[in-house]
Amino acid sequence: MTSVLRVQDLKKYFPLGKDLFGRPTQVVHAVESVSFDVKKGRTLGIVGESGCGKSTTARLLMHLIEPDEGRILIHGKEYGQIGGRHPLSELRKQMQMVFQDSYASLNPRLTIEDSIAFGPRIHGVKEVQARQMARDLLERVGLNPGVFIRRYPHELSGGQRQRVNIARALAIQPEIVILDEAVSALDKSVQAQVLNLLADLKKELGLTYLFISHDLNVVQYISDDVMVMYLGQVVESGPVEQLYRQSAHPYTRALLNSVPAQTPGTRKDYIVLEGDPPNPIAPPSGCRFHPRCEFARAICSEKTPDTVRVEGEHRAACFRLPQSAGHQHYIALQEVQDDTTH
Amino acid sequence: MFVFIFRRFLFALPIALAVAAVCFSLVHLAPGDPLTAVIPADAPAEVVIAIKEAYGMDRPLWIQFVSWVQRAVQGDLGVSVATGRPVMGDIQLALSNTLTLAFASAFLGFSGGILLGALAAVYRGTWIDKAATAVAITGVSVPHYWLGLILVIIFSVQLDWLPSMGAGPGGSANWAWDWAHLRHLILPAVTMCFIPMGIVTRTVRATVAEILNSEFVTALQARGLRRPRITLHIAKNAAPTVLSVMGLQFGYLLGGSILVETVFSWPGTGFLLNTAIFQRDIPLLQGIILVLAMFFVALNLLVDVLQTLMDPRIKRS
Amino acid sequence: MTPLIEVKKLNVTFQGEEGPIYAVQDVSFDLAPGETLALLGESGCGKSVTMKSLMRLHPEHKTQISGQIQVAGQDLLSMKSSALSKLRGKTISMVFQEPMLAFDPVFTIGDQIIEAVRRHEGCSQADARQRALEMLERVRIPSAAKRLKAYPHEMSGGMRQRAMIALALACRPQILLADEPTTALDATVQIQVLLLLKELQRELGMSMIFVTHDVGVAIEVADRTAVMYAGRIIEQGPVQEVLSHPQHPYTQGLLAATVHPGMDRHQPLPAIPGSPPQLLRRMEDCAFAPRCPHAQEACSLPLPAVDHQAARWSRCIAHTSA
Amino acid sequence: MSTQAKSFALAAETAAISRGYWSTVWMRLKRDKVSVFCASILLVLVMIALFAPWIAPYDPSQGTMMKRLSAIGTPGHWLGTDELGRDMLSRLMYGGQMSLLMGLLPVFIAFVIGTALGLLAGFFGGWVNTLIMRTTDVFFAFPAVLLAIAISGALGAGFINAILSLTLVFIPPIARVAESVTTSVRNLDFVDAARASGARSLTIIRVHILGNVLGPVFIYSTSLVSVCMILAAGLSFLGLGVKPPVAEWGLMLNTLRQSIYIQPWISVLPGLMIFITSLCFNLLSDGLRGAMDIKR
Repeated sequence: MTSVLRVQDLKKYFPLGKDLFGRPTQVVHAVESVSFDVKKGRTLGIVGESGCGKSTTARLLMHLIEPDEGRILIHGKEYGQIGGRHPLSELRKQMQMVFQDSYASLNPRLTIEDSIAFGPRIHGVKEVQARQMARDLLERVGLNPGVFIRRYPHELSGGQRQRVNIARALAIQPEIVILDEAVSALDKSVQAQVLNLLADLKKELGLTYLFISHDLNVVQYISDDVMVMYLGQVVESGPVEQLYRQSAHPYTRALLNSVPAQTPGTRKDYIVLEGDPPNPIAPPSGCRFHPRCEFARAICSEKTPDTVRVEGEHRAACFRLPQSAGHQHYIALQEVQDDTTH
Repeated sequence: MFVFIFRRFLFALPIALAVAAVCFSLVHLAPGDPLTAVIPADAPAEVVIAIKEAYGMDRPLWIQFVSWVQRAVQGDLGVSVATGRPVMGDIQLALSNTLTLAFASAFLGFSGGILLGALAAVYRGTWIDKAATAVAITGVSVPHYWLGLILVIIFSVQLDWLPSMGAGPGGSANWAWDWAHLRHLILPAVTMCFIPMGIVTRTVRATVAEILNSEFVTALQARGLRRPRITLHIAKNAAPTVLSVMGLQFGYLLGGSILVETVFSWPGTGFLLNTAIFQRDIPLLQGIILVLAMFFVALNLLVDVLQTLMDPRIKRS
Repeated sequence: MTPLIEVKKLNVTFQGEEGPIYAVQDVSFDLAPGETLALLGESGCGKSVTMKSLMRLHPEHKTQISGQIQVAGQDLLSMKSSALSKLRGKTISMVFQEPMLAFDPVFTIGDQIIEAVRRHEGCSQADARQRALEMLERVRIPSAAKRLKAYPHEMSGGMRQRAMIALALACRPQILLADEPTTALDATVQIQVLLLLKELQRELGMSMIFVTHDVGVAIEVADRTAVMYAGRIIEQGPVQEVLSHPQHPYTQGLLAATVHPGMDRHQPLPAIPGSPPQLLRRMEDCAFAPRCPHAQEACSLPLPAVDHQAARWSRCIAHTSA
Repeated sequence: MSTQAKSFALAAETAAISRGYWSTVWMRLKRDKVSVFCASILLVLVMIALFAPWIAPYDPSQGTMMKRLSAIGTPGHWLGTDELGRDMLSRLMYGGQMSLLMGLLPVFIAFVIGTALGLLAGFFGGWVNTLIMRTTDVFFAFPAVLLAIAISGALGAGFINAILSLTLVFIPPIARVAESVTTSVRNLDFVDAARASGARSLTIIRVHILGNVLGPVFIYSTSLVSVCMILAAGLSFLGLGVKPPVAEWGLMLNTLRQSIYIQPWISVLPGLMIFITSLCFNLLSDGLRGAMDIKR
C-alpha cells in the first residue's frame, strides 16, 4: 500500500511572553521530531493527554500554523508558501479537518447551506451547483436538507452540528480528513451515530482518516493504526491490535490501563502513574516520560531514546527495548517480555 | 517585585515620550504663526527673526522638540506669551485647585457608584436595580456643564444658599480647608460627580453580576460560608476591575474638568486652559496639556501596578 | 438502617427565558450510610440538577423545587438559611467538576480550606491551618505546606482536584456529593483521583453520590446506580445488576452504543437514533418512547407508579406492568 | 435507513421558525418598550431638525430687541426668546440640525476608520498590530475631553475643526474594541475551517470576520454617540464649536448663560434638549446591546 501522507521530523515551538527586548521568555515545546506515514484508506488514531501536541500536529498538517522544521508530504509532494513548493490551495483540496467544538467551527451568521457551500465556491464551483452540493451532502450525512438547509448553527443539536461540519469538510472532496476530537464532545448515544456515519463515509468515498482523540476506547474501535504521543513526541506507534495487546512503552501501558472497565465484574488492577503530565514549557530532559516512569534509570534522564522496531510496523521509543539502548545500556529482552505480559 | 514595577515604568516611558510629542505638535496644528501674539503686526523683519531666535523657533523641528523635552523634564515649560510669567508656576497653582475638586467629586462619585452598583447587582431585576440603573444612565447622559447651570440657578440664584463663582471668598484662587472655601466646592463637586458615579455604578453592577453567576460563588455557598464572608470574596474579585475603572475616571475628572471649571469659574487647570485657548497662549496651552496628560499616564501606571498587586491571576513576569 | 438521604418526588423547574424548563421530574431515591450511589446519564438529563438540589444550591428566585428531601434526618426544603449554611460543608459536602471554576481565583488554596474549617469547627487560625495541612497531605499533594500558599491557577489540573477534595472533606462530612469530579482530567490523572476518592470514602465511612456520564467510572466507584433520562430516574439498582442486565431500553441502548474494548470493529455501532427531548413540558408518559425500538401504543399513556423502595426497578411499562 | 428516517421525524418535531441573527435582534428590539420609545423620540427630533425650515414659526437668526428674554409662555413665543430676542422654539428646532450632526457624524466616521484599523490589526497581527495599536495607546494616554479640547483649541473654532477633533478622539477606542473582537473571532475554529478550505484573507474577512465583528463594534459605537453629543455641545459651549449666529444647543447654552439671573429657565432649555437626546441614545444603545446578546 502506498502512503498518502508522510510526515518527517515535524517540529514546532511556540514562544511565550516577551522580555524587554522582545525575546520570548519561555518556549512551549509543542511538537518535537514527529514522523509518521498514513496509508491510503486507513485510519491513523493519534492518542495522548492534554499538552501532548496532537492538536498542534493536526494544525501543522493543515498548514494553519507553519512548522519550524520538518516536511509534510502528500503523495510525495510538499506544499506551502516557501518557494518551489506546491501552492497551499492544492493541499486544501486533498486534506480537510473537522474540529472538536461543533459550535465554534460554524460561523453563527451563516446558514448551514452557506457554510457548506463556502468551500466549493472558493474553489470556483458555480453558486447553483455549490448549493446543490450542499443539499446532497446534508442528505448524505443524515440530515434532511428540506429541514436544515436554511437553519443557523444555534438551532441545531451538537450531533447535528457535527454532521454539518463533516459535510462541510467533505464539500471540497478531500482524500484525507483530520478528525480532531470530532466526537469527544458528544454524548455516547449520539457519538455512536456519528462514528457509524464516519465509517460509512470512509467506505463509500475511500477516505483516509487521521483520528485524534483522548478516548482510548473510541480510538481502538475506529483506527487501523495508532500513534501514542506524550509531551510533543511519539512514544509508540503501530497496528491497533498489536499496540493495544502488547504495548511496549511504559507510558502506553499505563495510559491504556487507566481506563475503567466498561463491563461490570471485570475490576482491573490499574497501573497508576504519579502526578500530572508535566508542562510542555519545560519538558524533562532525556526521555520526557522518565519522571513518571517506574522503570526509569540514569540514562533515561540523559539521552532521548531512539524509536526502534518492536515487531513489524510496531515501533516504540524506550531504552528498555533491546536495540534502543545501544551497546552499553542493553537491558535483557527477557525482562521486557516479563513486564509486558504482567 | 521592584523588577516588575521597574519594567512597567520602562514600558510607560515611550508612551510618555509620544504624549510629549503630540503636545509639542499641537503648536504646529495651529493655523498661523504661534508667535503672532508676541510679535507686533508691523514689526520689521529683523525683529521677527530676533524674537523667533529667542523662542528657538528658527532651529529644525526635532531639535526644538528635544530641547523642549529637556527643559520640561527640569520643570521649565517656558514663559506665557500673554503674561510673561513662567508657565510652570501658574500651572502648579491651578493644578492644586483642580486636584481638590477632583478628589471631592471622586469621593462622592465613587462611594455613590459602589453603593448603587452593589445594590443593583444584589437585587437584580427588582425596583432597586431599576432605580440604580436609572440614576446611573442619567448620570452618564446628562451634560454636566448644563447640570452645573441648573444647580447654580437653584442654589445660588433662587435660594441663594451657595456661591457659584470661584474657589473662595472674593473669588480667591487660594484654597483652604475651611467652611468659607468648602461652600464654594460643593456645587462644582456635586456637578462633576455624576459621570463617575454613573460609570462606577454600571461597572460594579456588571462585574458583581458576572461574579455572582460564576460557579465559585455556588461553591462558596456549598461550603456553608455565611453571607458577610461570601461578600468579602465577591468584593476581592471585583476590586481589580472596579479599581481600574475608578483610576480612569479620576483621570477624566482631572482632564475633563474644563467645562465645569468654566461654569463655576473654578481657578483650576481647565479654567487656565480656557484662558490659554482664547489668548492663543501656545506655551501655556502646551504646558497644561502636557502636565495633565503626564498625570494621566502616571495614574494609569499606578492603577496597572495596583491591579497586578491585587489580582494574583495576572502574571507578574 | 435509616437512610442518610431520602428524596421523594423531587421536581425542579427553572424559569427560562422562553418558559419553564422541567429539569427534574418525579425523582425519588435513598442513600444509606457508607453507600456510594452513581447518578448515570448523558448531558442535560438532570443528574447535576438533582445533586445541586440536595444542597439547595439553585438560585432561589428562578427555581421551583417541590417534593421532599431529608438529609441526615432534617427536612432540607423547609430549613432556614442559617441552619442550611451550617449543614452545607459540614454534614454534606461537594466536589465540583471543574476545580478551576469552583475555587475562588484570588484566594489561596490554604486560605479557602482554613476559612471553611473555621466556619464549621470554630477553631483558631493555627488549628485550622494544621487541619488544612493534614488534609492536603491526606490527598497526597506533594510539598503540602508550600501548596497551602498557592493560588488555584498555579496548580495542575489533577492537583487542583485533589485540593478540592481536601477542602470538601476538611470538616469530615457524612455525605460527599461528587459532580463528575474526574471528567475534566486526563486519563492517567482521572484514575488517580478516582482511586483516591474511593479510598477516602472507605476510610472516612462517608456516603457518596457520584454523578457521571461514564459507565466505566460508575462501575469502578459505585455500589448502586440510578440511570437518568430526560429529568427522571428510569432505572435503579445495584450497579453490577443494572449494568450487566439492564431492563430499561434506554440503559440497554446506552450500554450498547458506548464503545468498549472487544467490540467488533467491522460492525456498525448499535446507536440510539435521534437525540434527547428538550424539557419544555411536564411529562407523564415515557420520554424515551420516540427513540425506543420497543415502543408501543401504551407508551404514550402515563407511566405507572413504581415502588421506589424496591432494590431494583425500572420505569418501562414492559417491566412495571409485568 | 430507517434510523435516519426516524431522526428526520425527530428533527421535524423540534423544527422552529428559522431566523437569521439580525432579524432576531430586530424582533427582540421591537419587544423592548424603552427602546421603541427612545427610538421614536429620536426619530421625531431628527424629523423636526430636518424639516425645521418648514415648521419653525420664526427665522432663527432674526430677533427683535424689544422682545429680548421673554418668559416661557409668552403668546407668540411659547418657549420665550433669547438674549437677542430670537424665538427659542425656532432656534431649538434649527439647533437640532447642528447638534445631531455633530453628535452622529464624528462617531460614524470614527466607526468606519476605527473598524477598518481594528480589523487590520486584529486579523493580521504582528507588526501591523503593533503599529496600529501602539499608536492608539498614545491617544489613550489623554483623557477624551482634554484631547478634543486640545485639538480644537489648537485648530481654532469652527464646525469642521470640531468634527475633526471629535473624530480623532473616537477612532482609538473604536479601533481598540474592533481589534479585540477581531482577535477573538479570528481564533474561533470556523475561521480556521475557512482557511483550511483554501479561502484568501480578504474573503475570510468579508464572509466570516466582518459579520461577527460589526455587531459588537456597532453597539459600542452607538454608546459613544451620547458622549459625542455632550462633548460636541461642550465644545460649542466653550466657544470652540460652531460660531454664532448659527443655532446650536451647546452654543445657545453658552450665550444664554449670562441671562440666568433674568430668565433662568430659558437658559435651561437647550441643555434639556442635549440631555433628552443623549439619554435616548444611551437607552437605545443599552436596548440594542440587550437585543444583540443572544445566548446560544
